Amino acid sequence: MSIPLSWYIVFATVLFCISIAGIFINRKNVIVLLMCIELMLLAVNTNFVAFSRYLGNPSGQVFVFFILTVAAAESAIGLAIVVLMFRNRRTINVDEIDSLRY
Amino acid sequence: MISQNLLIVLVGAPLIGALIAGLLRNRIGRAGAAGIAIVSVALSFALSCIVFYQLVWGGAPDFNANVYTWLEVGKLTIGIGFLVDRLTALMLVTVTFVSLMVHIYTIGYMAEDSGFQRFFAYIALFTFSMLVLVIANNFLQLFVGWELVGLVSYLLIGFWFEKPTATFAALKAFIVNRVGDFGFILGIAAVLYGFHTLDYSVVFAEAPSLAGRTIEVVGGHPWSLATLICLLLFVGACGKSAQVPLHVWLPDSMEGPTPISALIHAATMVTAGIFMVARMSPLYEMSTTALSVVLVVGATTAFFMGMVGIVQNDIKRVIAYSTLSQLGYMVVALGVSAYAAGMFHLMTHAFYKALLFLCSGSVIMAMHHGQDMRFMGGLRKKMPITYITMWIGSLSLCATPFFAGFYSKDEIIDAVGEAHLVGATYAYWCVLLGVFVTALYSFRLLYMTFHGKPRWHVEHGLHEEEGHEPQPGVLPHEPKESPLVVTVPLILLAIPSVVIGWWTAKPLLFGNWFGTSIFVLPEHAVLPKLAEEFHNVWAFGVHAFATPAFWIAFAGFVVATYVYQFNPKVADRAARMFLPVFKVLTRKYWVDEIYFNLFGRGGLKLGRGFWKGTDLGIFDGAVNGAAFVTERSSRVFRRLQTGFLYHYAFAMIVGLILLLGGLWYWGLH
Amino acid sequence: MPMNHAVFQMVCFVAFAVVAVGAALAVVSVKNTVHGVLALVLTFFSAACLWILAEAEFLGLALVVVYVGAVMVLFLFVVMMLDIDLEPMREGFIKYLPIGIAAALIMLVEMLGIIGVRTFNVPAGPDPAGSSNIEWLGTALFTHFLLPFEIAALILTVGLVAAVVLALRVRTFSKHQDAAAQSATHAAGRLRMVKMAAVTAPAPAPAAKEPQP
Amino acid sequence: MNLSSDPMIFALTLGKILLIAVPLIICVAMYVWWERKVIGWMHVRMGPNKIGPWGLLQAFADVTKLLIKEIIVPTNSNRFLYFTAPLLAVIPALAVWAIVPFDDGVVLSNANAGVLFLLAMTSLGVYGIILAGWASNSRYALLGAMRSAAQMISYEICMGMALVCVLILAGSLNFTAIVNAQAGGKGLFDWFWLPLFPVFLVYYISGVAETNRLPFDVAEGESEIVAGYHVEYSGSAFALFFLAEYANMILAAFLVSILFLGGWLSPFQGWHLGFLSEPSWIWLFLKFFFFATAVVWLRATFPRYRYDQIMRLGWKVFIPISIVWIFVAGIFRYFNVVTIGH
Repeated sequence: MSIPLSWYIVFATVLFCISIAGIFINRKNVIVLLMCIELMLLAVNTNFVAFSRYLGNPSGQVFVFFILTVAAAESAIGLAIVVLMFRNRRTINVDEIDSLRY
Repeated sequence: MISQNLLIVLVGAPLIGALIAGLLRNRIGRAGAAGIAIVSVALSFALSCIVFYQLVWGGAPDFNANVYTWLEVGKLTIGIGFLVDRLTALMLVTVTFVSLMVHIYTIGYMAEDSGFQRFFAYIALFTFSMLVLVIANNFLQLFVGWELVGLVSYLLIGFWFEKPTATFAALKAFIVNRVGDFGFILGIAAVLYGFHTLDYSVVFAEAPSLAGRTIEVVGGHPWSLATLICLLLFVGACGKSAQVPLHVWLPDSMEGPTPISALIHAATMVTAGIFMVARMSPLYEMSTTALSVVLVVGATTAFFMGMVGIVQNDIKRVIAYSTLSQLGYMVVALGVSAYAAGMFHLMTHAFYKALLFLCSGSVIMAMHHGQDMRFMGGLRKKMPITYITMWIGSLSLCATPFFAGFYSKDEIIDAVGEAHLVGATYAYWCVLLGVFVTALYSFRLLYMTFHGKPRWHVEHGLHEEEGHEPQPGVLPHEPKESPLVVTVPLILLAIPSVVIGWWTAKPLLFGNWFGTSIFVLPEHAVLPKLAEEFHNVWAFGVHAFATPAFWIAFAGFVVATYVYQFNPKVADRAARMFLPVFKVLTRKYWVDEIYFNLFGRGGLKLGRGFWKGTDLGIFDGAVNGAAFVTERSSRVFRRLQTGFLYHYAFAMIVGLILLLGGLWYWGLH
Repeated sequence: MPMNHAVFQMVCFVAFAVVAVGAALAVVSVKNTVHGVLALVLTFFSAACLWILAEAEFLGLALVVVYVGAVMVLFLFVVMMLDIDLEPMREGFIKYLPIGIAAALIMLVEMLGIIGVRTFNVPAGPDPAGSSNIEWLGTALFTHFLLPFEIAALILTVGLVAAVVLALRVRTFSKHQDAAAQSATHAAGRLRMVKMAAVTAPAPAPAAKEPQP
Repeated sequence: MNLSSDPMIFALTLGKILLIAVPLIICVAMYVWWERKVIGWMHVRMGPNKIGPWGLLQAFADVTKLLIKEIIVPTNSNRFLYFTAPLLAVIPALAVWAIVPFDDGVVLSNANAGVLFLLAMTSLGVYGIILAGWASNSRYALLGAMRSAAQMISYEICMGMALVCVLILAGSLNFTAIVNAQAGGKGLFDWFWLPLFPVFLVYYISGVAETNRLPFDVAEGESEIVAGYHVEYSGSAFALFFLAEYANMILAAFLVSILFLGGWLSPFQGWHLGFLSEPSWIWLFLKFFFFATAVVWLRATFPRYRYDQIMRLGWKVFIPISIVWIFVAGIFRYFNVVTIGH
């Protein structure tokens, strides 16, 4: 294994920050927001994988496995909600989803 | 070797039976429910016999293993396990046999009841609970079984829940048992404190180390840990085995159907306390104080509860007080370290007391659910089998020589005579006079029920009137002998009530039959002393005619015969003459009244005080005040809740940035 | 010139990382959401390659199977099938761009400051003894993590059911075939045989009595 | 990763890839010819017989025609995706072959995670189809893509489940190891088709369904939606879809042979019949040929399913069967009912 751990960390950090920027600038589109969250999870998972490899401990990869599972369930439900929302309100614009406001 | 799977089936079969009979009761019908419950209990009985045979004659070693790890908390591991030694095996056979008899009897007794299937589910569940209790190999499992039998007992006492008295009695039994269980669980906690484990084998092996240990529950007053543990556990035993002062629930529990009174409140559940103390013998041997307390409590119960039995008119209540008295005898035996005698009496008592209850149930059926003895009499000719078997049961109860009850009870009296504990003299007089009392109420019951002239009469066509309040002593038709499902268990129970002592007395009492499962310190051992005078059961029986106990019992018989058979007016005159005593007895020493006024009313007053003062004033004030403050402040804060996702995300990210910055600035250590 | 094994791996890493970062930038910046989804697919694919470079073959391939093969297809479906007006979605893109970039940069600096520098020159741990990554992971998963594994299965099932329940729409007014009902039919349900007497008295013909007009 | 250390090895690997890809493409062409021939015989007609001996060169002529045709891009379509889609279809279809073994040790990459790689690559195929349908800006194409994608995803699940059965028995994700696990002394009764018979059928039928072949070809049902997701494609772009589909069919036939019928193992293994009992790539190709022909046979025999029937078959019949059989396979493995390897 010749790639330094820091490379993975830097890569994951960059990915994470891109997704944060994405959340800021695409603040109205629920689907892009969901995709940004997936991107964040990917960054986190990359860290887990890299650390797991460098520590020689499988727990990190097992965690990634579980995160993948939960994230898959999460996006399935999230998209179902988006579909439902679109069906009922004909929009997925975050600006118009404010019925929970005080 | 005893197979673990066999034990699992043994314990589990009644549970399965109970579940099927209970959950599928409408699907499988009355016959199905009864069948499945009886088959499951019969299976348990058969397997118990196999276990008993393997253990006693087959040379199998004691079985002690965890079957399943229930939970692990820190270093404490609690499993579900089985400990089968001779003590357990004896209980297994007794419990399953009596239970099986009661199951069969129930077919007849409950035949017209709408809760037939429910009843079978309950008694099968009870059998399961009792098996869990006796087969446990650790304190927590014992407690689980303990609570389960308490629960089923509650359900069964309140079986006819339309009757207010039944629900009241069920509640009473439940609450009184809670008091005992509270002590019991504190005892378990004390065991955990003292030994850091709840496993029997470890605790018993380390029991001698308790000797000098003390604990300061109240600062500055060191208490002996052994005494504390034993007394707390004995509080539990008092609750379950209905010893003074926690005896009040047992007579009331007669509101339940008669098979239950036989199974739970005479033969099995109430003996759980006896079994528990015998099981804990290595602990009790460490504390003479505890043994003295046990002795005095048992002796008090044995004599004074028997006295109450003399003045009762309800046939089942007479037997209930008799049960209390006999339980007192067992506890006395435990108190003088004659655990084997206590267990022996437990076994013989299980047979003859179940027999007596079932007989009384048979009589009650004949009297169309009338239980008052003042309206009975002259049933001898009408129901011969019940008559004979009840006589056998009573003779056994009164310790007539050569009957099963004789060997156990006489041995207890002798053992008390040999003991030198504090309170032993008091206990000796109690148990000795108790014999007189026993004979008196037993024969009173027999005479009032079966002999003399009928005090009932028949009015035909009573059934047709709807909503008719049955008058005591008025029957719709002639009383007749009960059907076979009722009489056969009577006969089957009558046989051991007579003969079981002939073979078991010697090994159980003197033959060190229980081996390692019961531990007695040499200086406490009274049974070996008696063993020196013991030759064989026949000589023992003949010897009885030379003991005071027999003649006292005979005196009781004579008095009862004179008063209730030949000269009933004497009874009324005696009642007038000894009016204060009579009143004390009919009011049962005012224990119920005291409890009711002290705990019931007092608790109510206390509760009202808390409600008015503490709850409404302080707590409600605090809660309402908090709500008020919340409501006012949230009117301001809810402005923050814009409802826009990105505002929340923004807040989160800002927070994250601040957190990371702080972490970076102050560093990770 | 023969290429060093280590150098080749580093070249691969840089290549995949650059692609992944570029694709991630595309995800957050492209106009068309379909393109965004495809860019995200590319990000995942490159990240999977990076994981495989870190000898996490199983997770790399699982990432492709789960995300690229399933989750992103789902995204694609939703994006394609919902008739979304994209214009209002882009409002404020330029306005918030500086804030977004600033926040991202601050985070980047902070995170690198906290963890990045500590990880430089960390030597790799020992290779997991002899076995392949899959066995390594499998052993851990099915021994120490068996209960979490089963719970994860449960979560997936719940997610499945939840997604179905949420998105299921019973169209009450549309006409459709009910295959179950079709195949459950039999002759008795369609045709009723009525037993009648073979001969009946002829009904009196009222018309005959009326005179013909 | 050793391919990096020496340019020679690099070149060698490239050569190996060509050695697989080129025959595969030729095989696709021959498969088309063989399909038309067989169906012709079944219909009692000649089939292609004009170009080359027995019409052998017919397929090549068709390919040449396709390649020199103009590609027409529909108006208002998404041009970038329109051209990306066929590539996305064909690349995974070719990439899978990296892990398909042809004989013991004759494989481009003897990866440990071969089966996972297979799953990953086959799950990518759906992109080409969805994008093609969506980018074409055509109702027919979109409907065809929807149907096709839904069908592929559905049947991928039961294929995956069936694969799990094989994995449980073989205890490996490596194809060579899976084949070797089927070796033994009982001839063809040592292969996995016997203990896994239901999932063997499920796998084969799902393979047919996943490649959208008759009787599961509603995605391109001519009577309903003309030709499915590639209705707007022409020329070489269409040729790529065509290539991908036939490569996938060939792959499915190969995989059935490898996973359930012992790959290159002889059906007479262990029976001491001389060279007949020896493992050889010829066996693998015979098995493959049988299953490839059976696909054609199915096409000539069965009428088309209705769409809801296809989905019901996949979800309500195949998936339950394969889930149940996972348990059965687990029991087989736990109690050593099936002997694994020698």
